[in-house]
Amino acid sequence: MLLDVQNLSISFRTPRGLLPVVEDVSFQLAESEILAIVGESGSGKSLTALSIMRLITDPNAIITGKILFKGEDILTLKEPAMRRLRGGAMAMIFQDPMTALTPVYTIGAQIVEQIRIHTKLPTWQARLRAESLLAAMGIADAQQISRRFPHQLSGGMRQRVMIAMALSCSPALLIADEPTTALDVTVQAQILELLLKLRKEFNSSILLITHDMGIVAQTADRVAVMYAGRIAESGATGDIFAHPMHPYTAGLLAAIPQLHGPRINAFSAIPGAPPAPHEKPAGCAFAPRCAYRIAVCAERPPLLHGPFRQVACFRAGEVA
Amino acid sequence: MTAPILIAENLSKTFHAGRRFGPGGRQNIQALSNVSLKVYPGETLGLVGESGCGKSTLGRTLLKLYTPDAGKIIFQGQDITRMSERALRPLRANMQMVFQDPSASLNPRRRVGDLIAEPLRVHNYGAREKIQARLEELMHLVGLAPEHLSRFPHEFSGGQRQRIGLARAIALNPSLIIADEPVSALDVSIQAQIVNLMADLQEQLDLTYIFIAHDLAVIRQAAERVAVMYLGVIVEIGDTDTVMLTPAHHYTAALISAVPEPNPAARRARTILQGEPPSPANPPPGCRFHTRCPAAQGRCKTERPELRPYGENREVACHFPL
Amino acid sequence: MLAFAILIVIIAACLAAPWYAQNISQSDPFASNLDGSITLAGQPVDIMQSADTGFGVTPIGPTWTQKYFLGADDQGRDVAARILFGGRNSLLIAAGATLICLTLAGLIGIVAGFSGGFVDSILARILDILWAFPVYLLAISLSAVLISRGLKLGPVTIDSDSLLIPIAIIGIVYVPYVARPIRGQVLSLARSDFVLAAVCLGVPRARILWKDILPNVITTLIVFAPLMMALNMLTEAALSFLSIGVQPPAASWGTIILDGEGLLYTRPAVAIAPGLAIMLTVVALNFLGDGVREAFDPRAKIRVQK
Amino acid sequence: MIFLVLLRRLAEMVFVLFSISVLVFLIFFATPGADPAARIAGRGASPATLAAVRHAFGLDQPLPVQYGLMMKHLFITQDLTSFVNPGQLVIPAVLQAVPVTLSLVFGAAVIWLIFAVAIGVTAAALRGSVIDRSLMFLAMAGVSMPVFWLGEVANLITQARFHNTVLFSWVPALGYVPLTQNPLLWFKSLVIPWTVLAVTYIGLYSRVLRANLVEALTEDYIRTARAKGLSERQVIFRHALRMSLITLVSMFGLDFGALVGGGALLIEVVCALPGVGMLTYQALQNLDLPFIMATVMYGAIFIVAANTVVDMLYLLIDPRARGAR
Repeated sequence: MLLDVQNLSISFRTPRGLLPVVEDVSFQLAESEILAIVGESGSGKSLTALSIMRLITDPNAIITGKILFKGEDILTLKEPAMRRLRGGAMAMIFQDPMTALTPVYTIGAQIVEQIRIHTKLPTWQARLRAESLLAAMGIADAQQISRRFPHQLSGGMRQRVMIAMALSCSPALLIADEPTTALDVTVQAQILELLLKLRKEFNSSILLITHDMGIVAQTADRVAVMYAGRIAESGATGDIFAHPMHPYTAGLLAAIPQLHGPRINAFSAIPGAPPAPHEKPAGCAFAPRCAYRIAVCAERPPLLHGPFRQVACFRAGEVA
Repeated sequence: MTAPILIAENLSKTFHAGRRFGPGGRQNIQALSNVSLKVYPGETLGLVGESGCGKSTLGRTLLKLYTPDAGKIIFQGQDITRMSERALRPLRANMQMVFQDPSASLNPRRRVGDLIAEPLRVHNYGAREKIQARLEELMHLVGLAPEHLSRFPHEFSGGQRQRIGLARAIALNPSLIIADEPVSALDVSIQAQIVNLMADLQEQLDLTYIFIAHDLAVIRQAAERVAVMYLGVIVEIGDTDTVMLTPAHHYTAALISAVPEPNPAARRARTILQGEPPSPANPPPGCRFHTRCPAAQGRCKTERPELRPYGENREVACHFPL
Repeated sequence: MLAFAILIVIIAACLAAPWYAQNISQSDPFASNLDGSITLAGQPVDIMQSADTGFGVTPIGPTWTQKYFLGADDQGRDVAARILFGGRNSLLIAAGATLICLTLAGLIGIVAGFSGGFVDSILARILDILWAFPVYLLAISLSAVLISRGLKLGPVTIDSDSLLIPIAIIGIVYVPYVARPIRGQVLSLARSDFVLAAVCLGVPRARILWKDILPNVITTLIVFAPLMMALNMLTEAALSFLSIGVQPPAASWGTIILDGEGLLYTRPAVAIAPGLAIMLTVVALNFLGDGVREAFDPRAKIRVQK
Repeated sequence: MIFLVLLRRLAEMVFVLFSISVLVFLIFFATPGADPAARIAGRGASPATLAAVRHAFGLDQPLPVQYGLMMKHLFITQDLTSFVNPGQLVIPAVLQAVPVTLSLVFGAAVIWLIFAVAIGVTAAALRGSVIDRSLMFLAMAGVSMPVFWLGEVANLITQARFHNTVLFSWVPALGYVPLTQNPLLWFKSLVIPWTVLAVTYIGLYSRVLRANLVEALTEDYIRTARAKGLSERQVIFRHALRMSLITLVSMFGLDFGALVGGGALLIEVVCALPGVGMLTYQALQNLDLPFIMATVMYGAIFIVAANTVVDMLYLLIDPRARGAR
């Protein structure tokens, strides 16, 4: 198992008390697998991803649980050891390629910087490597592009650069946090295609954070659905889409507008809205919006259970 | 066929950015180029395209929030293109707008009741009690409670704020609402609520919508007709089913093919468009799509295709339609 | 909040100046008192003592008692009482200038930003030019001219020793500093979605200005107020120190520092005390400014990291 | 392209300078109630004397002509003379004062930049800590002190009270010694004025730098830099500081220009340095209009030039300013 997250919880100290944002999250990621964590805004999916890189810098954050990377708990690692992992064995690409690159350095310099941190390559070799990486990203005139500044490139190009940078030290784990959300749909298709191709070439596992069920369906091997800081359901992508066992997953899938197939007159919407972190109910966070709600749902949160297919719902078997 | 409620003829709009002798020089961004369309009462016309295609500019120009450089806008039989803001004011009650980001389009310093009452007061709807009654009626229509009137916009969730925006837009019983990406800032489960609410309101109040979105699936479900835009021009316009199921323009086809389908069983090799849209400051000559088009030929580089009828209920701007 | 409390204390103390002069120091801080003497520890002490060098006289140093707490200046006047009186003028000038500056800047910023087009280009151009003009030189030039002759503008006549001159000058020279950001804010507000929404609803421009733009601009002006007042305090002190601000016999903290310059090596308290008063007030104003900005600027609020 | 941009800036400069000269001229020659002839002739001069003075100084001519004459003497023939000390040439006097002011401002700038960057970076790196808060409090105090007062206090300490202690016995008497005459004495005589002048700017710059750094540290590209495996020190110095310095550079250009252009007047007066500010001060004392005109124009030229240099520098240090694609 490349990555084994066990009972991860993240909360923030605030003037109003402790704010639990991620609660008791556990999942595994095998070698060269793509796991998608899918959820709506505020579900805690991005924080989960950042905590794996230990990139939550807020001094008020409290992180508990275990994050085992190649068997080692990275939450207990010393900072220098963590730095060697970051950008080396694990790398991350972010949502907004427009702001994720330092504006005052050239593309090439920024990739070279990363290579030089993690390898002993001299600058000229690092530069060659950066150019060949850019070429591998489908950038035609890599040599030219590496001399450009970020603002001179389009969003899609910048995301390719980000990916090239992330893959520059052949990471075992690539975390992609909403990598295409800021891009147009035709460019999104290019980037997703590229990620799938690179996974094979670099033999990296990918943790894909997204809100788009379409992207999940087209790319992920397995999927974990998050709602209000907890995993509602996880399993193989095909299973989840064919037979959602959590009422939230079922509702979410039904609410997606369909491009193909017949036009329907009304969407099936889930009533209400997800709770804010400070107003989560004591029991299941989805209960107030749930059609399958029973008395016990308001009392305690259901735990994620099951061997391969995991669901956190008291009535998991009954959801059609 | 009934008369169109809104007609746009050959609208063009160019924005200027930068200074002539400033660093980077002066740029002319051609946001709209010869755009024509008709909107019929009671229908929902979808406007779809990628960022920078001019769909929002078109929406705002139709409402005269921007003045077009050329062309004509005829709303309910009146030419409003050169009308002064003062003369336009009574007509404004009949055409409204819903914005993408409700937290930006609602003044954060004013209470919800005050915000929704603004159009009523400006158009002399009536006495205080009459306005109050109307406010409560509106809140009910959009699925909010009357006690929400005394709160500030930031106390609401995104979906609720969009309901407030809708309440304000329908306050004066308009006939046309232009909704600029009304659901793209919302999560999927909330998106559906708002699309449903808009459909309900359309039925109850005889509204006509122009629904602007970048999400083809939303348009597919929300609009009967759709216009696909690329770099400031309409490349294809027609019945949603026709356009989406059997696209005639190569760009429409590529766009549809690029949308990831939420069905893992249907993973397929897609036709992926290469490159990215050229800058609107420097659009290519001829057909604007020819730089990325898989079927482009010599003629496409020089001769701009006009929108021409193609089959039933559809027009396409392509020399070699699918 | 501490800053606010300190300011209140300073203002209260300055307001109590006449009471202090009458009941505590028991001397007229505006009349010279070269021949007087006070009783210190049972001994009569001259206020003006012969200097150690044998030439001239040196005023009494700080007694740390009721009378002549901080000693006397070269006219034998009670420095402590003068500082309280001077503080009134310093605060008044700074506050008055702030009011003028913010009003003018708000007006110019709104007119330029909201009318756009030709009016905007002209106003923006003028602001740019004034921006390039060294503030101190502008203030000094204006002061030098007006202080020497006063101002006669049609029916308005302002005497050369009127406080209105420094107030107006300090108020005007900083207008570009505030007007430029205000113009920028109005420009972006005028393009904001909620103003577009109002246009769409058929709201007349005057009403948009009044209901949607003005409240936002006023908030910004409030944020600017303490910071501008701090800046004005320092400017007033500088002008008065150059003897082109407050004119004698009136006093301000700046003029008292100037009075103390000649006594710097013998009776440093005369110059140091008003300087400390200025510093304390300006620090308090700056901290208050920070506090106000945090209260009004949503960006400064605590953010939960995403 | 670059040539056109430069040309445009140059035209703007000339326009701004022209506007400033008109403004200054109007302030001194056309303010209602202010009659320059009365000032030259002294208070209580007879009408006949006044008329004579007016004629002698060309003040009886229409304002535009007077302005034109003034500008001609100032820039073209460069033989403008003082109203107060007839025969004293203005331009050489100003040129003689320039090195003093430059010495003062240049040294102070070195000090304030070094300290401001050190303090700003330290505070930002330790943001929220006691050290951060104390540094920022000190910085605020520095900004809040009247410069001339600080100068007097410094004089008091180094010239009188503690002059005889080891600490300050090396401080020479107030005044200026040219660098060419005695470099060591030049340095010694300027250390105190440099420090005093730098204090305000250390306060200002360190606060601005800290705020910029703290804001920059929340940016996405900083997260990217951390994700690359850079250490916090590398993140701050290579990425955050580089971005934050861009604003600081433009501030520095303007402040340097303003100081050289006359803003250092107060320090020059307090520390008895015969710089341009001192010249302005003396001219103001006896309202010597040609001198005021000359020093203000000199100041304006410096400030406008600094503005232009900053704009050009921007193109160099911030690639985004060079325009897209």
